[in-house]
Amino acid sequence: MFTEYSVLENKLFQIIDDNGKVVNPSYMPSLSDSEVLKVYKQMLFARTADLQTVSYQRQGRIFTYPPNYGQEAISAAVGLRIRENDWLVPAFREMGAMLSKGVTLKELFMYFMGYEDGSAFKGANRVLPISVPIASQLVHASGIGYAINQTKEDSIVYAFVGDGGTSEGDFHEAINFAGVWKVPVIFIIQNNQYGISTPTRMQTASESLAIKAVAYGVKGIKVDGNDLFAMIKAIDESIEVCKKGEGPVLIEAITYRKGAHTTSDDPTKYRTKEEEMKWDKKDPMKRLMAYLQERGLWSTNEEEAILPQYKEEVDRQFIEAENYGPYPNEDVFKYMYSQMPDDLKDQLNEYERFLKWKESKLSNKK
Amino acid sequence: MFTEYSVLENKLFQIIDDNGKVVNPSYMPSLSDSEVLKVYKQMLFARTADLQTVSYQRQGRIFTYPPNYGQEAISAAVGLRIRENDWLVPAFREMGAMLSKGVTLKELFMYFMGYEDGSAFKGANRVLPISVPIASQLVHASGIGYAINQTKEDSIVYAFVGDGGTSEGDFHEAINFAGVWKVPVIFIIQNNQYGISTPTRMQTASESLAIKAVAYGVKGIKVDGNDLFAMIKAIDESIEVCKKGEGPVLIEAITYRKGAHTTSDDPTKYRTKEEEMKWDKKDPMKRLMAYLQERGLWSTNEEEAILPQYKEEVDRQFIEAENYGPYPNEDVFKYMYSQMPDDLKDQLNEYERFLKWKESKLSNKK
Amino acid sequence: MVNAINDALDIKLKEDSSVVVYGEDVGVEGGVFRVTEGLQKKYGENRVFDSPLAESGIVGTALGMSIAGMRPIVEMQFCGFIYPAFNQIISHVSRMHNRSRGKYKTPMVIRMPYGGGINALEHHSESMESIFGHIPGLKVIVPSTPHDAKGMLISAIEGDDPILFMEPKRIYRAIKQEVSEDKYIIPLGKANVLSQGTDVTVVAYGAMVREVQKAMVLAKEAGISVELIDLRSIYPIDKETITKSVKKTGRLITVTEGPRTYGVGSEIGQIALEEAFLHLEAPPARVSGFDVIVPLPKGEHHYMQDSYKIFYQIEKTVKY
Amino acid sequence: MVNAINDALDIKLKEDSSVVVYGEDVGVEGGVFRVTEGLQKKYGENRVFDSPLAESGIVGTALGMSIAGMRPIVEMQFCGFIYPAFNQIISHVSRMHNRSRGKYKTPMVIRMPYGGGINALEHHSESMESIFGHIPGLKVIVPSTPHDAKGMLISAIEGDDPILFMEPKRIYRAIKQEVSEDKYIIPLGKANVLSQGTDVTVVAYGAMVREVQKAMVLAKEAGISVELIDLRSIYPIDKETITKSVKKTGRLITVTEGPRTYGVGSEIGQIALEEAFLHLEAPPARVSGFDVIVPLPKGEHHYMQDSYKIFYQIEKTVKY
Ligand SMILES: Cc1ncc(C[n+]2csc(CCOP(=O)(O)OP(=O)(O)O)c2C)c(N)n1
Ligand SMILES: Cc1ncc(C[n+]2csc(CCOP(=O)(O)OP(=O)(O)O)c2C)c(N)n1
Ligand SMILES: [Mg+2]
Ligand SMILES: [Mg+2]
Repeated sequence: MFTEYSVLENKLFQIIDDNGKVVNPSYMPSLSDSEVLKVYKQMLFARTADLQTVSYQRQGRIFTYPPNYGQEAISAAVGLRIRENDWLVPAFREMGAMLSKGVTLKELFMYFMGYEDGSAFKGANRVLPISVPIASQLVHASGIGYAINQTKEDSIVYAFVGDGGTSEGDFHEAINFAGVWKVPVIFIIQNNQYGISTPTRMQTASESLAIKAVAYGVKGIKVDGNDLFAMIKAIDESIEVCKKGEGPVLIEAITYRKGAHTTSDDPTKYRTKEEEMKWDKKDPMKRLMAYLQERGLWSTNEEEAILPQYKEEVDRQFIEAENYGPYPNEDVFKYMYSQMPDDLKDQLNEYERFLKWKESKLSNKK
Repeated sequence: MFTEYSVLENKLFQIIDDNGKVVNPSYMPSLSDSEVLKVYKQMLFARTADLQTVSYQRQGRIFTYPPNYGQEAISAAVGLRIRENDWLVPAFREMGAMLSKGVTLKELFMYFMGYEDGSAFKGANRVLPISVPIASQLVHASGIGYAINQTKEDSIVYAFVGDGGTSEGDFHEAINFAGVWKVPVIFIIQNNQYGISTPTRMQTASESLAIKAVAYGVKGIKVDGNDLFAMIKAIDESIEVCKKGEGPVLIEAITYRKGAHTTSDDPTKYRTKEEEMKWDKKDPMKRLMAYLQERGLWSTNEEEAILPQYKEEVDRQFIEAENYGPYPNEDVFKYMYSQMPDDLKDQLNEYERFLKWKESKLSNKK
Repeated sequence: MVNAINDALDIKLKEDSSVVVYGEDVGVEGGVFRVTEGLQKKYGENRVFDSPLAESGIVGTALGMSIAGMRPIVEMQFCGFIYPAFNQIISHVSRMHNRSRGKYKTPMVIRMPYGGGINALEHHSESMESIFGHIPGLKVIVPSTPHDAKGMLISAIEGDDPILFMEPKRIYRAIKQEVSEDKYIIPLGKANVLSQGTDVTVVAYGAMVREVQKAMVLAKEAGISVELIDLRSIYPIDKETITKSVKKTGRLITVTEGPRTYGVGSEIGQIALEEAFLHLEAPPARVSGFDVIVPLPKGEHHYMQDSYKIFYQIEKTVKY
Repeated sequence: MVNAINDALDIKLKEDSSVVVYGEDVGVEGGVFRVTEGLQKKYGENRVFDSPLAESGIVGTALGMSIAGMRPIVEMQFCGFIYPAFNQIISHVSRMHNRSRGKYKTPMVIRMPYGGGINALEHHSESMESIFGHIPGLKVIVPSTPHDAKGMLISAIEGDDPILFMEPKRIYRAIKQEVSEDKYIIPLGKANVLSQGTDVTVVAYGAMVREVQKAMVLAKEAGISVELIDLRSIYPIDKETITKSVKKTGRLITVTEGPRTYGVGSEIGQIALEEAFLHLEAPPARVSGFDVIVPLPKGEHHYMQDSYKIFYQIEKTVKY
């Protein structure tokens, strides 16, 4: 795959076309029908949650949220392959992958509602919290990779970044370190065509983002990120590279952010209806649905039957998050260090004295 | 040249061989014999100054100094082509290029002795001061390039960095911006095989440093940096690219730091005699000397005759620098802002009161 | 305040062809807070433009432009994202003038929204101005009203020094104020005495000024007369105005959003000490953030300074 | 001090296989100050190694390693070169523990030589510790003797928090002191009262401690009794020790190398104010660098704190 789809030739690795037809059968990963269906359902669940979150936000029940809408195949492919012992280093638009790793929707909701507790990921192993400063998380992935090599564990790191993130110095340093150290990290660029309002062509003059792999002497591939099968295959081959100790791989997954950047963004300012329609045809779920329907594995009826359950489950977790309760005073201080320094104890005490005073003040007023 | 010596094929662009024989005549830049001789003499002067500076340092007459020994052809080629209106953005190992731009040896000596006044470059236009934080200066070059495009001036920026510097995030950001903006900047990597003790292969797993050009969609070339003619030709073609508005060029100049990293470094800790001998054969001045001798343009006798003058001139400027005199109190404060804030005036006054007190204290003691 | 800043940029873009405005999403989109809205249309893509997503690149190229004679104004999308550019700022922006012994003037403005109180995610609510105030060679400016924002920004653009212009995003649209359409200038480095008072001097800036004003209502009820100083400039500090006031009131409180230790409050307190020790009737006090990371929105109220926290300290200081 | 630090690294590398040491030129070369000399030979290239020249990469990968259970110790070649890593430090190193609500412990030590007085070029002489002290989530430590350096570094490596370990390079080899070959620990966060005195408390750390000791000779001649406190920890600050001393002497001077405004001195002064106001007989004073860029060697003597500058202030404070 890496040779045939050399980044130097800027070829796009694809397995199904926009109509869900298998056009590149020799690369089709071997998946049972039920596996494919399972992944489809995960994508459906993620999309349901995603759309619903946007509507919660419109209702003012959640703060900012970065929609995943249209990018589900990338997270789903990672979600399928990532194991308990593997690491996930997300940016902030990888809901599906995080759910597969054991993060709950409730936790994600809590995070976007403004509880740090939503980043504790109590039931999930080896997932880092969402990383806001663009591209900075990639360097952590390289460090985790070093630790894996050191302990000779069977483990792989999946690290995410956006197209905009490839402009940051940390993108360069992370992959360069990973290349020198030959660490088992799969770097995945979700090239959704924009960094907020800035189109990818204004980020870089390079032919593709995948070709940047050459600058680090690592393998790279440009994949149709809306093609679940191509994504899975690209990951499978990347895993092989990592396992052979040949070091990291850079995957550029071509996709499109169908929604807004975040819920406070208005994409009509910087992109056209035509463009959106063009990409709508490449929607990863539509394509997968066509594939499934063709094989009689799934139908609109079945989908309509299952959706209410999904919606309910999303709602249930959302409401749990909403009812999480107040934010204790001491939580502001408690996690700053492994043990609270005296000065922070003093600040907490002083704060509590203030709260008492305020309470008495306010009750006197009444 | 850029096609024939494609960075993807990792070919080295060379015009003369180690014995000064022209092996690639079709690329030979058109230079008159006297021009070549003039450049040789500049290199000789630079080398004389360089070696003498090391010995001043041994005598304790100057602080740290990063020798240029063995890398003279690169600076000389730039020095030949750079015009009054062009910008020079140095790292710290480009003495020859700085001298060509009108910086004086005396100023450089002053700088390394510890006077900021040595960075004022009174008689030189458009040279930035030495930049110590590795690779950070490259970003300034891209910005200057933007200003050139904006004013449509006929000007080119020459920006330097070392092999080690290519690992820094700023290397990435600088060339990436330059590529997007299509600015007239020639980025020159002096790949002298080491960043202090760290060999280039530990900086990156990429095939070459020149190939990193691909990551930014800009032209690149790997040049024998100890081959004056190849360097000149590479620069000439790069100038053409810039003038056509096709944007920046990345030149990797392969060379060897024959001296220590700085005068406080001991290279025997990290490199072998054999390696040093191997590179000694590729010394840029030996090769050029052979070329000149072959043509009867220069001889050892002539060289011996001229060297004492050069040494004397170096000495003269060194002694002038040594006698530059005391560092006025107010110079500590004067240049911090375009106008001195009140608080700095107070600090200066307080300092002068202290000095008076100290003086009287010390004279009382006597 | 958003309009006032836009206005200042507009005036300088029109007046001076060496001015350019760039940063992440400032062009087509007009910035995530719409501060640069409409400017690209008016002045074209060479003067107002989107840059690649790389702060070190943005700030470093701006320095290069300024060396080459331009007056760049760059935006950091949020103050929390200025740190990739930190090396450029501390190693070059603040130093090039001194390093070159004045040969290169480096006029440039780094604008950025800062501060909390907008229910934002991590890295969107910090106030780390004291870090920048500690860097020799920088000027650090914070407006507290639309009027000030416009006049101070024009000053900043016209000055020959590199300037960090920190915009309290919490009050981007919160304060309604008529702002003159004409060009006017507010000199940098001068504090502004907003209300005269006799019992205690309160120093604040940015969004905290409004919180102090609210606290002053409570103080007034309690019969306490507050002198409010809008610091306006984090560096250089207008010692004279502070000292004069503290000598009069004998008491000082500094209200800031950032973490307490090594924050702005300790510097202002120290100035009062050095300049007015014998006039002090109570220890200069700080109302500030805790030494913690600003909590996410559900916990942010614990962290923020509001009128009650400020009044609590006013009472304590006056009763000392 | 160089040997003491090497010794601490040696002990921990031997004891704990999760410890690795890396950075620019720390392997084969043993670091530009030879602090890590011999360690690569002893522990191999997987445990002690040279990294690419990229500080953000170095610090960020160290954080990754610590998340994955290791205890990395990285070197910044000079404190002046830590800034490319600033975003990693302020956005992640100091935050990962809090962000993950304690799920990820992030034990890691960032070592670096800092401070002036060695006739070095630009960026090799700075003391910007207050910037790091202002970042919530970090601990910032400075030893002043070989003995302290060893015990504090071992503590730092064994602790579960990320730590900036700043080594005063001016006294790397200047202080001769017998250091025990055994492993011992000095708890972090406790200041050290080096000399008891009655007239004035002087707080210093790192290379400044020695300068104060020299000034104390002059003070003694003048009949002034100085209590000297080695702060040791820039954050957290040992308020108790400082307060106790200031209550006794009634006077305080802080001696630091960094720029004055928003420096360590103002925080220590503020602490004295808040905790011991009624005991103060003179305003807490600062002997510090000016608010300028450290001059190159020919001008550095103007900037540096020496025994005379310190004694000058001692006299002024005591006579106040
Ligand atoms: C260092 C940094 N700078 C700026 C921002 C503000 N910001 C948040 S998302 C974003 C665009 C990211 O684009 P991309 O990497 O393509 O990811 P996408 O949002 O498209 O998934 C920006 C500029 C940030 N979070 N971090
Ligand atoms: C940001 C930064 N980190 C570290 C250093 C310390 N340092 C000075 S020179 C050098 C090696 C530079 O290597 P290279 O880029 O190859 O240039 P060369 O010295 O070989 O010319 C290092 C690490 C520095 N000056 N700046
Ligand atoms: Mg994107
Ligand atoms: Mg080198």
